[in-house]
Amino acid sequence: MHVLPYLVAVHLFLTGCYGLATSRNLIHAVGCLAVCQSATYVLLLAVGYRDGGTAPVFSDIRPGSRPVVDPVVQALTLTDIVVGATVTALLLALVLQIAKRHGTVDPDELRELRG
Amino acid sequence: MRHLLPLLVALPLLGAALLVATGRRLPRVAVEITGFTVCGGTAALALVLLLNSAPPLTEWVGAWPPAGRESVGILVVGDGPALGMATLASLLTLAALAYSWRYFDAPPHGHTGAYTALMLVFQGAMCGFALAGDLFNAFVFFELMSVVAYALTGYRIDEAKAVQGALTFGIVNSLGAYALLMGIALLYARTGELAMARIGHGLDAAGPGGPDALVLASFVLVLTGLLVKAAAVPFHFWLPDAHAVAPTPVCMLLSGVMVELGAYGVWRVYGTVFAGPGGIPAADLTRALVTLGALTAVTGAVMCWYQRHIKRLLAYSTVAHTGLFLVGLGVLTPEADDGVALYLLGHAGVKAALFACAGALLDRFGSVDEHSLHGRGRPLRATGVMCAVGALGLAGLPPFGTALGKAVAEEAVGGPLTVVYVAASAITAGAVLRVTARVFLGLGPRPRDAEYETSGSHEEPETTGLLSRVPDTMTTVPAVLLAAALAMGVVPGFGALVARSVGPAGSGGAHWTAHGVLLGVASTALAVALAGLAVTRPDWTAAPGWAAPLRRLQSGHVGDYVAWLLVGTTVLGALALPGVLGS
Amino acid sequence: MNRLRLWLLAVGGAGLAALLVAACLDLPGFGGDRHPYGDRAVHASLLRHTANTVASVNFDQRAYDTLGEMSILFAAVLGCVVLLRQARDEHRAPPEPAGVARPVRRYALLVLPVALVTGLYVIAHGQLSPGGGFQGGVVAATALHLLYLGADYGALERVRPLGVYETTDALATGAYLVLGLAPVLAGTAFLANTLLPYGTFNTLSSGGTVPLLNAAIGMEVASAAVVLLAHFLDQAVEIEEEHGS
Amino acid sequence: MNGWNLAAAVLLGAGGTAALWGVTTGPPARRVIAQNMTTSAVCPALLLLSQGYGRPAYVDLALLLALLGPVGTLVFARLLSDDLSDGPPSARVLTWTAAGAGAAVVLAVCVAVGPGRALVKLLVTGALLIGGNIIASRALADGFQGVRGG
Amino acid sequence: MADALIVVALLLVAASATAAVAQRDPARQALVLSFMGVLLAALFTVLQAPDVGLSQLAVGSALTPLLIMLSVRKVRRRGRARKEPE
Repeated sequence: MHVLPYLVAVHLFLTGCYGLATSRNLIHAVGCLAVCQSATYVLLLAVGYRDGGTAPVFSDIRPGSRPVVDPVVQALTLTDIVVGATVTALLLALVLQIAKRHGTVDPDELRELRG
Repeated sequence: MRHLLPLLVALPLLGAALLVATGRRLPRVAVEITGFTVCGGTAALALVLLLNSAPPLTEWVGAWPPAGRESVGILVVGDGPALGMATLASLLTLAALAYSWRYFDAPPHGHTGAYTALMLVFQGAMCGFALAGDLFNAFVFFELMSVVAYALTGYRIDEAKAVQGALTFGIVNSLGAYALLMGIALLYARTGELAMARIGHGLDAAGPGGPDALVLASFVLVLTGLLVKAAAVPFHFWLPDAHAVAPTPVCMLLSGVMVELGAYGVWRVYGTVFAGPGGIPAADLTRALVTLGALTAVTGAVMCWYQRHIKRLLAYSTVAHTGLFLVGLGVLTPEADDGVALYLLGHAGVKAALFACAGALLDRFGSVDEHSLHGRGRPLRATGVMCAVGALGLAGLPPFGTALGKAVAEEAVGGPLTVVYVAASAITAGAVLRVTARVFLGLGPRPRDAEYETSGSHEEPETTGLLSRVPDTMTTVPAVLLAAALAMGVVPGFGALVARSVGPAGSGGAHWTAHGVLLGVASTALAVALAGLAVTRPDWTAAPGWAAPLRRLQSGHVGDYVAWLLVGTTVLGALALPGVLGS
Repeated sequence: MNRLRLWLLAVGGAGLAALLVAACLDLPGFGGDRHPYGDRAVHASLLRHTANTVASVNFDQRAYDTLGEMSILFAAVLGCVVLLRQARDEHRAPPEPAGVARPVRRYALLVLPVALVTGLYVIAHGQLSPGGGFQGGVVAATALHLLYLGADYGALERVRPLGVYETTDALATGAYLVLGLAPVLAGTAFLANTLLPYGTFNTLSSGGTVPLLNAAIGMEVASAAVVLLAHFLDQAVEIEEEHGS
Repeated sequence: MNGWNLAAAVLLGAGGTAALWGVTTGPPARRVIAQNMTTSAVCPALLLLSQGYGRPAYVDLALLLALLGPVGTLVFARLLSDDLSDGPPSARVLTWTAAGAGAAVVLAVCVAVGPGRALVKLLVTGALLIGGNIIASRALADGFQGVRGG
Repeated sequence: MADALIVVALLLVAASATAAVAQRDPARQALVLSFMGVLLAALFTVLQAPDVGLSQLAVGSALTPLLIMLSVRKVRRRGRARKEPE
């Protein structure tokens, strides 16, 4: 249990990389990139967790009544999620243009830039 | 004064927001004047701050000054190198905007301000990254810089190569950015801090016995992100694909300053985070950076020589030169840092000018292919002269700023690494001279086509139709940039000024030495000889068999590049491993 | 599949995996009690009367990061506008109206207002309870697209003057920047939360500039998401290539 | 660990595993149904968690999922209509079971919370969850037959 | 015992990520990704990060699948339009 969340993050990152490298469809590759990124969410939040803690939100509990987890990593993860969504959108836009100009979304068939 | 530091980010962003909000109604001239004013104003502010940067300015954004030693705010650092990079980025953006004055194809319907706004956001992002004193903040601006760069690279959506290059750029750089973020998370887990200097303290306090696997992994991951940006071998594959296809003004920024910001990031992060006793020992960093840097320089130079697509050739020359910068930064001496800083400034001017010349060819002839342009450039006398001058600057002919920087760095790295410097600069400059001789003078026979290569013919020009003559802005801008690169070496005291900005400890300033001048002249002579040989005896310098596998590695397949990225992290880990085992 | 790539992948993946697993074993155990920055952030948030500490970190202590995040979204939308513009060899074909089962249509029209209100609620309560400008903005933008799902694209286009959303996107970005610049004019740091009173703890107006920045982000995200989806929808539904070209 | 959390763990574990199995195997129609069932499993689990942790603020998550989950399913129903038209999926038993389970959970949490503003939010969540679930199943079965243009 | 919840959520996320990579067809992958988005939100809830969970729900359950499916549709529609004239 001490390292399981970290190992899951590592697993997510490497699985995503494997998918990216072996992908035969660029839309699929963008999805794999999203999997890679979810590794960073899991790692960040796992780092900030505190046993027995609760969310650092004091609208329904009295400050100081319960231990709270780290709010900073949550803010970082929020930023990260926004980044992930926008990058996904931008890359998908590029994939659409590739489909138009090359007539394929299979990276094995893109033969314009070599050497 | 220090309160003005974040304005270097805020002003361009505000200008971009203004342009998008009003962009549909404004005529194009008004948009360009607005962009120019905002960009120029920011550049002036950066310059003023740079001149006031001793002692270094530091600002806690959000007015959270540290209580005791710790703060909850974000630190912005305005020291010499940071403001120097911000100024360079701003001035180069100004040059790129001037170059694209009335230059692009009609902007997207109803979005007259879009291109200029993207350039302004790019400027703000580069300034933000240069000034960041907080590791996560650096990641945010790193990502902003990347996102804008992807969009700008794919700007010409009618061009098949452009969208493919932009996607490769996007996937590889995003993956690098996520690696960087994983590294930041590991560092946060160990130290519980995000400000770079505090992380450094935390590492030293946590590990008096030296680094462990956690420090090594975070070092490798953070460096992976930054080296992907800096295009070090084997993270470099995206760069030629992206820089060769981006619109010319964007290329000027990408090659002139964005890639160099990756190298700057390595310098900044190592110096403030990993340099302490709890970090990575200096010997390991030197081993990693010098090995990868030398490999990068050699690979870049060899690949540069065998290109016929002129923009791609210039992109590989950027790879080679970034390798030289990394070698210089890797030896970790103040003299080498001064040399690299000067070299970087000079290189930015020269490389941007060369891209500008290639852009003029593209818009005049609809081609950037060395073979099909053979002899057709004769009428463009000014562009041809500037190409030749740029090549000499690239080779490091005194008294260019590049030559001064290169000489100082060569002296600092010493020994066999000097050979790498001379060879890489001579080969890349030789390639540019060869292109100049063939395209603008029509010398030699027309070379034969090879099998595995990217040709540069049949490209869409970036203007509305082919130009019948090259407009004044497109010749003035490279001329000014070359003059600036020359001035850096000629103006007395400039070297000393740069050295003072880089570090107060300082090396006493960068000076011309007989040894340095001699090496500069030698590499220029070598470049001229190579170019002459290539033009008169094309068969002697055609791609030999041993270069083919190297060229095949550049397959244009994003899966290959991702696999290489993973290999790169492993190599980086292996290179830095001895320090961890030894402690 | 290329054999070289698989070898590279195996070597690189194994190396990176070994490195990362070794690092994980050196990490402080999961659920540890040492979070110096986190504890300081909670303290600082309570000092400024912001009940949701995460909102305080996002919009007060590390508001500069959020500025970067917002700019990323802004730039990505601008990038998509540029990348998904109608190319020279394309034309627009208005889509045929789609047939949707009546219960689905009713559901969509019923849920649309609920979703909009929820989005606004999530934005407005950002500094108190979980949520905030980003989450609420996305919900509000998604709500609008129920019109596409429940009716057809034409219905969505009628309530979606794209230019207005693009302008709103830019204006909200500008508003965030102006809110950040105001303290500089007053002689203190960029994005300092010192100009407004901090209000009563756990009320809608608490936290100084936090609710204002939060609202700016909400507006920016909602209009950005609408513009983003609009361009993808245009591509998927309307824009066609000229045949035979 | 209290009973609420235990129930949430069981619901999440069993429902999540079943949904994952359904979403990764079989013909497209079955996958979309499994995707719809994800909402039906996770949303009640979130309600139980909010009760188990003693944090009424967490109900917002369940509310948002009850709102957006069916929207996500409608996206697939709309844009995958070509693949779904081969065999219109009918999962009446599953749909009503899920609706019943959701209703039971909402009811239990409502009883525990007692009257007040929180109760209203819970009821809205429950209504959205059950209504969305049924409508989404309906849309999968016959909602978008022959959509071509829009 | 609160750990049991975390373990369940973690394992499900890991399994769905593996499945998402293994599904080579983008439309099917989008289904798995949407499942994974919801599961990630549940994981964030048990890690006591409701703010993050909310944004993951907002992005992962409807927005990202919509973007991916629209791209898939565009690419497929192109494929059809190409084949028809032949």
